[in-house]
Amino acid sequence: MHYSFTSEQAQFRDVIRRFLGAQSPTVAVRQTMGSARGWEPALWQRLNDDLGLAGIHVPEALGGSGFGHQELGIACEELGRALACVPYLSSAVLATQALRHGATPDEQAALLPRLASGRATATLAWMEGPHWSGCEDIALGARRDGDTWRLDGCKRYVVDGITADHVVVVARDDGRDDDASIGLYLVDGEASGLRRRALASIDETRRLAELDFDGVTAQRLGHPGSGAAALARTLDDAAVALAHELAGAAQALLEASVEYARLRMQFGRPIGSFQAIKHKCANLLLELELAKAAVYFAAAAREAGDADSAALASQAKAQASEAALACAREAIQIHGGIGFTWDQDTHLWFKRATCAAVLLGDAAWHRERFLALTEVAA
Amino acid sequence: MHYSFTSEQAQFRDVIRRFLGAQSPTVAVRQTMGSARGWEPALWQRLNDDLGLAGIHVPEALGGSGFGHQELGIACEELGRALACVPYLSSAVLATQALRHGATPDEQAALLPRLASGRATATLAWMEGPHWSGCEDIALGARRDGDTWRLDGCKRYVVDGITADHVVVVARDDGRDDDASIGLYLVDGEASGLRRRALASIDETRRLAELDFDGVTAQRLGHPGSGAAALARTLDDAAVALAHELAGAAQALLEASVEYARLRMQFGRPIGSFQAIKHKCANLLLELELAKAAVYFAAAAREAGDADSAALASQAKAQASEAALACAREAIQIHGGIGFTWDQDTHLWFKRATCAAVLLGDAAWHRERFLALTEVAA
Amino acid sequence: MSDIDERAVRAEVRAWLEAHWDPQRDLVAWRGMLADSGWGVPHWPRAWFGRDLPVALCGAIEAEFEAVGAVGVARIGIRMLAAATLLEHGTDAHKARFLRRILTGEDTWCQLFSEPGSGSDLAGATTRADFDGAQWTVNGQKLWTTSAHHAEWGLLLARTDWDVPKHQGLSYFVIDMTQPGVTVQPVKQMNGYASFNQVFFDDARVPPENLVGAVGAGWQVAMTTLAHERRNADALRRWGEASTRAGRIYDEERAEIANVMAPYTWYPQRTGRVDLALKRARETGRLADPALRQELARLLMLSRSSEWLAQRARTAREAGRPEGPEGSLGKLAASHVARQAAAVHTAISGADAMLAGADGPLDGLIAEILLSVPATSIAGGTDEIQLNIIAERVLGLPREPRLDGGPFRDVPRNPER
Amino acid sequence: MSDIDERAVRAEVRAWLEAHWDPQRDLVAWRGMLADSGWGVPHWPRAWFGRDLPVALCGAIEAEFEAVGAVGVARIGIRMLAAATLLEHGTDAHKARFLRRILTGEDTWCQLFSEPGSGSDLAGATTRADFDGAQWTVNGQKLWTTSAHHAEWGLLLARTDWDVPKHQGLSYFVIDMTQPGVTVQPVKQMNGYASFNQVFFDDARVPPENLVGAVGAGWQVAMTTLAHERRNADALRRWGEASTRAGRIYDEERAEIANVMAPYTWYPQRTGRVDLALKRARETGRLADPALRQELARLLMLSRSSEWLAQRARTAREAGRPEGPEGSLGKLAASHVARQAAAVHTAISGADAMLAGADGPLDGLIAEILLSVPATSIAGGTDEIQLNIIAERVLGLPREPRLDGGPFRDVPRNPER
Repeated sequence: MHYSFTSEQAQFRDVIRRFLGAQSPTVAVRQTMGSARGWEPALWQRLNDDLGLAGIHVPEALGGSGFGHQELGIACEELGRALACVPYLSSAVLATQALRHGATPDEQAALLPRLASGRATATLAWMEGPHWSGCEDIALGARRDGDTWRLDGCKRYVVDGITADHVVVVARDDGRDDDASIGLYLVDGEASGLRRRALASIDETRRLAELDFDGVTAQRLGHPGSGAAALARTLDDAAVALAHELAGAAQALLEASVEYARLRMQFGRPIGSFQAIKHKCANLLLELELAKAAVYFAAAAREAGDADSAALASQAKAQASEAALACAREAIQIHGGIGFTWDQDTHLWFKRATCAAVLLGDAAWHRERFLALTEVAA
Repeated sequence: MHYSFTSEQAQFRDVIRRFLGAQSPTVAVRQTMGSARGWEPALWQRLNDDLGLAGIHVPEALGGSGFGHQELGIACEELGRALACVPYLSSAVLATQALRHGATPDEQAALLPRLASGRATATLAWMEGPHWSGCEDIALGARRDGDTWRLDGCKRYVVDGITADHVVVVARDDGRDDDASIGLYLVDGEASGLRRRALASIDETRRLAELDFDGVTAQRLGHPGSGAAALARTLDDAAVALAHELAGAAQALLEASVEYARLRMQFGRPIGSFQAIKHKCANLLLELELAKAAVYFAAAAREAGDADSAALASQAKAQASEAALACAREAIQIHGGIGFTWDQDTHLWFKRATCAAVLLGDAAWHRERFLALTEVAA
Repeated sequence: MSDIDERAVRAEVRAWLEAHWDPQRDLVAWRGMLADSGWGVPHWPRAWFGRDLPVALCGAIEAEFEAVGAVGVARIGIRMLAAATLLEHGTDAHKARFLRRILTGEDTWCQLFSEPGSGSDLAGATTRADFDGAQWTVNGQKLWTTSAHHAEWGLLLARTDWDVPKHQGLSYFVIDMTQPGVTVQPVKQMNGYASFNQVFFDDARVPPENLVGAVGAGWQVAMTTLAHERRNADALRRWGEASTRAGRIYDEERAEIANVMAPYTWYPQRTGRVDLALKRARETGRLADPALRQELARLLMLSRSSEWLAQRARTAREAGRPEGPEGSLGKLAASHVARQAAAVHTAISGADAMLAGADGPLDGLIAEILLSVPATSIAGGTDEIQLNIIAERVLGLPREPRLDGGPFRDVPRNPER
Repeated sequence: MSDIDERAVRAEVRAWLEAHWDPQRDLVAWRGMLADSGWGVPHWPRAWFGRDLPVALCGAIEAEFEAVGAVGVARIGIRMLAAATLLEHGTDAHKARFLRRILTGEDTWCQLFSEPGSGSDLAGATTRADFDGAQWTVNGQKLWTTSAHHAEWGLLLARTDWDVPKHQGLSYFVIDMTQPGVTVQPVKQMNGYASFNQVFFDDARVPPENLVGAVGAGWQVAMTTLAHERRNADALRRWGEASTRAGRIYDEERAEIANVMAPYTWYPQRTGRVDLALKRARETGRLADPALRQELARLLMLSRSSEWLAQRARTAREAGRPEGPEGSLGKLAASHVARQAAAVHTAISGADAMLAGADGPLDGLIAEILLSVPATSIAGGTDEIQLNIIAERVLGLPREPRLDGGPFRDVPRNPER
């Protein structure tokens, strides 16, 4: 298999990059990240009205543009590059993919068009503790109450959990402990019994929340027993999307560092003429290019439905997160003292890289998973 | 606790260094490593007659000089620096310490004086498979035969196993599988039923052997049930000794690299004036100095009989082996093409570092052991 | 020195303290007595508030102070660097005017060396001082100045000659920080704190008698300050620990320490808080993870080795042997420790590593650690500069060819802001 | 190009092969037919044994050869670099004299660029060629010359002017390797093999007509050779795989390949044999070790990513886009793969990693891997040189200031041996 981009895909990337360059420069990012909501509805709506971003990978019949994982990846990469504050990962990736993998056609038709158009946002609540090892971690319980269901328990690290109009919740049928008891449930963001509390994050450009469920009314999604598989596919999609974001962030960091090293003078010469800096940048480029190869390949594999696409998702997330952390650390180092000041932009990406590295599993976790999957396949 | 060297210790180091510089330059090392025996009896005898090296740490009553672990470490460091081909690790460290920890006073008095004077050599045979996890790996069996014992089984990776006059063998009483059944047994190198086969090693300066025991007559050493503890102490002593050797090898590699980088011209300047080379050397110095701190501290702790000296032994071995590998790899890199030619000396230390890194457990194994011991202590 | 010396000195200071020490005394008054007696800085010259005693005896004298709980002279902040520099390069007038008030804590000092355009390349400073025959006029901008916002005096490195090579065109001044031509602004860091200031000079004035050393000799004078900065780094940490005793003089000292140490708020995290790692790993159950165990072992080994290395350097220093550039090894090791500690704390915390403030692990301390790491390998001289120092001064590798050796006017440099 | 072109060309070559291919033919005779027909190197000019076809079509033509099992022209070793250089810079006389015998395999070539004193700094060569009006006399020493021991001709870079900057004082020659003034000695490597030679010139002779390009233009000519060396690295590996078919002509080709490839004996290990790692880990039971699993996963990810990166470069090349210095990324990645593979193989093998030859794991292959690793980051241009290339040509970072720009005579250099 190969990966490559068509000229249409390259053009799509250019359009997003130009749009975000104009609409979401870091001065705007700083403003939005300091706001109460944490993301900018006007920007979100233009991203969707003008570029159709939230539905880029959603079938046309469901209100989307009908493209695939590679276009989704391009969107994520550019959003990560610009650090745009919008509920893309939460709504367009996590919730949208959870619905596509786990909801019935009717349920999808009822909700996806509004998510694809950006008129509503949603998120996925799956984690409860700080380390995810699989469905066995799910304790939040669902109990039948006539025609509907009620949820009791707590979810944490819910991306954009405060602002989401809808929350897809991963819960367990009362009293059972196998994977077949895992289901997806749809909850209204304003439902009674749902207490949403903001969690302060190092990365102010992406908000997190803790959601407490106290007998919250929920709609059960999809067919019984399908929740665990739907969740697994969703998390792999999200890992690949987040890996794209990280690749975009790393690229932005490296470019800024190279630019700074070209201009900054010390000892009568640009610091970029010193091998210490040159070789640092070259090593970062290598690490980033290797990561990008894995990321693009993973997207192509998901699009093709390849058997090893789960292993590739883990590889992409592991490599992209380490490349982004390395670029972030060294970007500050190359900028020197100015690099750790608030007014210089580098720390914004540093914080994104720091948080995204552990969101959806850290590199060591993904390496172990990659090997377990590869081992079986080999 | 502190570590430091007295002026007597510093002088001792100088004497050995000057001696080996004169008596065991690499041209002599190359000659000896190509010889059938693999080590040089004349050099060995002078090391012992003139410097008392084999018995430096052996009590005077047993024919030694009565010094301790720090002096033993200095000797090992200088031997590693010079890559001298002598059976020091096998006879003066492994076998001597096994006897000191595991033999009765009478047994020690019978054998140690000859080992301490270098008139006889011995070795320790404990490993059977390539990965050591502890006494549970010992399968070689000892069975009582009247007043004596008979051994059946196979030992591998026996250092200087072909030439040793005596072999201290770690064996298990027939039919039992607890640590109390582990004992040390003394076997004559020429005993009937003992088949010794040389194993080709990457490091031609230290010979390895496989020993096959077919009903070999052996003398049981020490008190029943004390073998496992004696072996553990011996292996920790040996790990610290080998760590010293590796620190010495790393020091030799770094010094040679710096010297070469100072002289070698490319692009009209010494390559040592390029930051790529300067920073590489500086980073190696840091890694080596950190490792040396651990190594010296470990020796001082063993001398003092500190409770954490087993954890320190693992730390010393882990850090010294990684520092030596890094110095070896980068020494070749700094020397460029000439660095991987046979006629240039760097590969001799590279091969020593490669083999010593896995002898007595690799760095990952020692890290895990260090943490397990530290965890209990904390 | 022999044990007899130490015993005699200990007896003498003990007697003096018995006669004079009183925790109810006013802090400045007490320190004035200390300065005048020579027991506050016994290794200084007799002529200037000291007793000409060897540095190696200071520990014993400090121990006697601690035994009775006696407060010492003011030592934290930049003041001791100012004092050491003036002792070596200042005139008698300088010493008479400044030293006593340094020791009593009445004056606070700051160091004005770094600039936005010259960080690693300190000698490339472009803040200018021009002499009109009567006084010096200073214009320019300094950066990374700790404590400038409450300093009475600044140690200023400024360019006085643009037509000679850069190290030869600098002069060293004591500048009044309270004058109108000096503006101090805090610099907010990525972790939200402001440990440093930037200082703007707009026609600020320096009288001719405030020149330290000769015109053009500023670089040599600054070297003295920097050497003491490196030497004092350890001690500063110790001096910054306030006594917990009760009493008016202790309250005053605690207030002083709190004031001076405030900008260093993120400094405690600089080592990555290795001490917490094993405990956190056990408490979170992550100690069972074998991959994490490898990284944790690496961290603990690295951290211990660094301490032993530092200990060895300290022993050498205490034995009176020259310290040399081995300090760079320790600084570099600290960067590695901090980075590895951040990695380990992240792995222990999992998704909790994203959380800051009260929501974060240990009430936000882990987030602080993660955000403070990048500064470790920059502040006080970047890792790259340390590597150069080690390569050239420890290993003896050749210097890089210089491109900035000519008249400073012609040296390519950053545009003024 | 369109599919119709490819179909037509495929039909044409198929027809020609049908008419001429016969595995019982003599190898040289068959290759002579190939050269004369233009089907052996169809992308070469019509005037010189080619058919002026685009490179992109060569794959299709090769496929037709493979389909009937037809042997191609001689391609392995240095010969194709010689041919490419002569095609671009040689005179018609050079082409007429050398090209056909290159294709038939009658002549073997070697490359004489590197010297003991100039490895990374190729343009710092000090082997000299002096012209006496009638012929050139060559003195000096070359190193890292593969196949010099059985080469008829050498591509020689020698200094002809010592009074101009170093890149301008070099000239490029074809030298007869079989003359008395040329001595070839093998260089034994740390792994015991001798893949390279050193070549000594003692008043060796080169006739004036063997100069390639102008006097003083040797560096530009050498650049052509080196560009093709990088480009051919991939292909060389493919060409080095002998056919397994039976028949006289295949035997002859196998013998040729065995002869030329012998010096590359350690090359198969250069990638660290990642393919063996997972299998070995499983068979030894070491796959259960979680710390090892992390390292193994790193290795597999690194290796796969490198392949995908190389694939992308290859796709670009096949699409006719310029290759650029991205090859340096691949070379650098290969060093990382090799190093990580050595670490993983060591961890898998444990104490067995010490053993070599028949006693060692996989009959000594693991030992081979461990000993071959250091060469990966040196041979063909050190990692440091690759990092410079990437920094300057991909990222656009500024060059370092040059100290060797003046007349070569005055440039500091290594003492002659």
